Amino acid sequence: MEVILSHYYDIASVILFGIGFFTLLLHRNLIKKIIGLNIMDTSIFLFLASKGYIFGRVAPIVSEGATNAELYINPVPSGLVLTGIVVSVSVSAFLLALAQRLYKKYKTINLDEIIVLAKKEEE
Amino acid sequence: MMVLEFALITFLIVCAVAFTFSKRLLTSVIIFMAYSLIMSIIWLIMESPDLAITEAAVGAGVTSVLLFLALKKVNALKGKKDE
Amino acid sequence: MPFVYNVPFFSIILCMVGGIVTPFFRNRRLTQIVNACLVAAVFAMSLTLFIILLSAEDSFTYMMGHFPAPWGNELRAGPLEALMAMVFSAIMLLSLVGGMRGINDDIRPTRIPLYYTMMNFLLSSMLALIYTNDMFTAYVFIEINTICACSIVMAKDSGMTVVATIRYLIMSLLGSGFFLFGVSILYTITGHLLMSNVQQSVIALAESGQYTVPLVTSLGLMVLGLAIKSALYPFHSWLPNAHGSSTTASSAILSGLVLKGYIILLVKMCYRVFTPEIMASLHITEVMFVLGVLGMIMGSVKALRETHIKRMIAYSSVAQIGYIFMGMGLGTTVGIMAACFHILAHAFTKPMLFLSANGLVDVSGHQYEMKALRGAARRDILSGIGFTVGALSMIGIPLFAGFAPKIFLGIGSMESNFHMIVTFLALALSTLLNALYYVPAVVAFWSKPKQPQAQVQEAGGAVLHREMPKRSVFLLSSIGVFIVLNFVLGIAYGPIMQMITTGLNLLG
Amino acid sequence: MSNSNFNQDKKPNAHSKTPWKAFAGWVNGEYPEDTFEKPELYQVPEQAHGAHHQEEPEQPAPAVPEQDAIQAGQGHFLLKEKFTRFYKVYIVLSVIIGCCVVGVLAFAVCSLPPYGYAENPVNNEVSEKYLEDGLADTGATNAVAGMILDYRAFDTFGESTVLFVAVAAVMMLMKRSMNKKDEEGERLVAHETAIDKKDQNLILKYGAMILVPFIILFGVYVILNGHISPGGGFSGGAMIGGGLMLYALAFGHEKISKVITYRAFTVTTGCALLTYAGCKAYSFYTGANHLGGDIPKGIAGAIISGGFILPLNICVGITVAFTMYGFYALFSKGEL
Repeated sequence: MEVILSHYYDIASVILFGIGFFTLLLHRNLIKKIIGLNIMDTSIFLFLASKGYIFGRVAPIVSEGATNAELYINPVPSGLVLTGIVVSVSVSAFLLALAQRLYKKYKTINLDEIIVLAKKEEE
Repeated sequence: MMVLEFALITFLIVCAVAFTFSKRLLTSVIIFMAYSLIMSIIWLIMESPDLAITEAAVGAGVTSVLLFLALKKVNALKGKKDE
Repeated sequence: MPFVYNVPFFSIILCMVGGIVTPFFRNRRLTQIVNACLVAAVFAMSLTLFIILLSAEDSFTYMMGHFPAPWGNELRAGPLEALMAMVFSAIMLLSLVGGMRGINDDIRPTRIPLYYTMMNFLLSSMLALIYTNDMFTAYVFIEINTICACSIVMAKDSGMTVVATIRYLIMSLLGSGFFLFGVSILYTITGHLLMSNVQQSVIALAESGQYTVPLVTSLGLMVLGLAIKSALYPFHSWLPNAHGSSTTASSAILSGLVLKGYIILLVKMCYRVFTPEIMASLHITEVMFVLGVLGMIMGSVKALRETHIKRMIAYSSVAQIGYIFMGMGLGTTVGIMAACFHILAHAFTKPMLFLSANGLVDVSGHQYEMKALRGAARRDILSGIGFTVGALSMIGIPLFAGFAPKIFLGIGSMESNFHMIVTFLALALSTLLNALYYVPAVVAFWSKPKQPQAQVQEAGGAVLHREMPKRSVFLLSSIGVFIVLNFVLGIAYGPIMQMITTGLNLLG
Repeated sequence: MSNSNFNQDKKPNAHSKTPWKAFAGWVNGEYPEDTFEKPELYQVPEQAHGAHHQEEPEQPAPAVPEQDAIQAGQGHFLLKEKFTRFYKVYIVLSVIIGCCVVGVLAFAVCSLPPYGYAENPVNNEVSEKYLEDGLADTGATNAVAGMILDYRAFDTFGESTVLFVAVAAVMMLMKRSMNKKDEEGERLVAHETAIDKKDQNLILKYGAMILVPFIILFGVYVILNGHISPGGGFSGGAMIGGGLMLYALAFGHEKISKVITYRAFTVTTGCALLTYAGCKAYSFYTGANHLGGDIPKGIAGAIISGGFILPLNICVGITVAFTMYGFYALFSKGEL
């Protein structure tokens, strides 16, 4: 119990990671897979961002004369997550474009059907 | 504060589970928007305003618009069920 | 600081600028020339750096910005990195030149500038993966690498390639997700992202026994992510389609280079973040060894059952990746040296196989099935020779590039009895299986077309002779260079091994 | 496929309402049965839908030629014939693997340092230096902006490149070719344009008219203040991109695509990235070779301060805004 209380963000992000992971593996619908991937990514960002927080400190907007590190939270995870968010949005745009392209060709967004149709087409 | 955080985390997980079980793609995308907004509030609580702004603009804004456009292109906006 | 130390930075930024500028061009020819010049320039710079570093037995870190070690980004270069950068740019140049006709035929003209953009970014990201000294930079460039690799698969716009691309992309993103999670956990317990600082913390943690579980998990996640991306056996399902259906230059580069970029990052992590001893004490090497052995055998078994020539070569890549992971899994320096040598050998052989397969397919009416390719080598002799050399090298015949790594794998496994027995059995079995699918293919290519098939041939033959494409000078010359390089690697393995040893010693 | 199997299993025994199923039903907008007076009236179409579940959802006429619909049906058929057993194995395997991964992860994160303590290994000399010397080193009040655009600028450059690469990849995929006539696509676009013209969506238009200037203005504000307040190039750029999207949605593409043509798009994005690369190359080169090359930091807290951070934020903002709009345009009509 104590462990859960001191690690609640970690556990939440692992649960979200699991949900995203299962969606990615088990759903055959491409759009769902893509949203699942996004959830997986955001869960990792939640995990990483929670590492920067320190109780009772404020956002790292350093005002003049108060450059004491004791006052602010850790800025590093925020910066890393910022990078990650942009990476994740560009990747999902690419995936969505691929899904649309496949729909245009095969009229379905179920990955299994698409694979079967593509194999049939090749023969 | 901790109660609020727990409530938000619960909501986050509920959103994720609801997304997995939703049969309409449109519902899934709207749930995903809600998920992103909750995430941005959580980051605000964690004192990372940069992240909160970015997630609200990118996650709930741009990604969702792109998802809606994709749904329109794959004809998933009409009808009752998609899968 | 000597001026030559700027080479890693220059080569990365040059490729990136090239990638940004390329979409401006409207002329296809100009794009190709500019791209070839860029890659050649990177090759020349890396060669210079390599010679200087090797002769001085020197390595250095390069500050990206005004801030030293734990605060800013850093690049790091030593002889091994310079060697890899040199080989990568050389192979990219040869594959692009050799596959040029394929690119012009398969890809729509409006897409070609974008294709070369992707190639530039691909090279820059691989160089960044080779040179980086920072875990998070590695993650960002892994993502660039993923997107570029997927784009060059889908450049040839058929249904199969788009399907292959989306499967490849989903698996790769799963891999990068794992990698990022691993990096996050590692950052949480060490507080650093720069490899050298992380290493200090990791050694301290391993000594004090603190945070062992997170340490194992993060290492496992990172290895898992990179293994998915480099198609280690149980995670290989995306590879055959992606490599088998794309255009020749893409297949060559994907098989020869992209898979290796991740493995080099893994080798670098193995030395610069964790030490080999810590890797062994956390039992990650055992897993890599087992999966590597499985991959060696299963990849070959799958390739045996394949009749589509490009997919057969792609499955053979799975087996070769198994060799590399097995070498790393041995946990000895010799094993890792053999793995590095096998990276080179495979990088020199696999693009050649793809290019010559393309040459053979071109003279057989664009058919990929083995039956249709019977006698193809007689119609295009140099491609036939290229395929034969590549096949012999993959089997591991002496004098060819693939021979030396097997010897060294054997030597590397001698430290423990269990490893030795398994390695020797696996090597023997894998060689046998390789021979079982490569030798019949080579024999079929060189034998005369069968008499009963004459009618078929005649029907197709009329088309064949009419459409017999002009021999592409580019294709021939690049296959020729590959053959020569293969022999160089196979005969002069002693000095090359020496170079790798120097590089690995300096890496630690 | 797997999911539809699960759903079918669930359908018949929907009467036994566990909270879980009630929740799943609520997500999908199914009403609890007892609220209806005549359940069978509602049940019948529901079951019929469940049975014909595998049919394609209703398609608008121009999008689907008949042949393709048949083809899609065949896909279902083949799938059933060949792959059922394989997918059962696949599902079981992936559930096992997934459970293992999640379990190991949960176990591992529980032994990490606890949340929110200053003694954690994360809060070491690195973050201290960013906070204490950040103002003097970079001139940026916002320590995050100073960190990502000055200390760790190489990562951020890579990140902008990811956006550019992604938009290039989408362009490669979606851009309709000039030579080969893409009749279906053109017909679709023409169809949509006709709908847009006919459809006088007044609320959207007036709403957009009021909102778009403010959205874009706020985006510009966020970009320009990126070094002294939260935000920066990425968030501001995404906002401007969102504003452009809203404008294009409300007023159609014609007006906006006169300004943002393909050429203008590539040149602007490319030039912004090249400026970025130039600035960063200068500072990397001078930094690594110890050539000095400091540029004045200005007064902390003023708009013109922070050395390269302001121009870099502007470059990033332009790239992101154009990229986001580019995704939108390529998605909705296949060209810029």
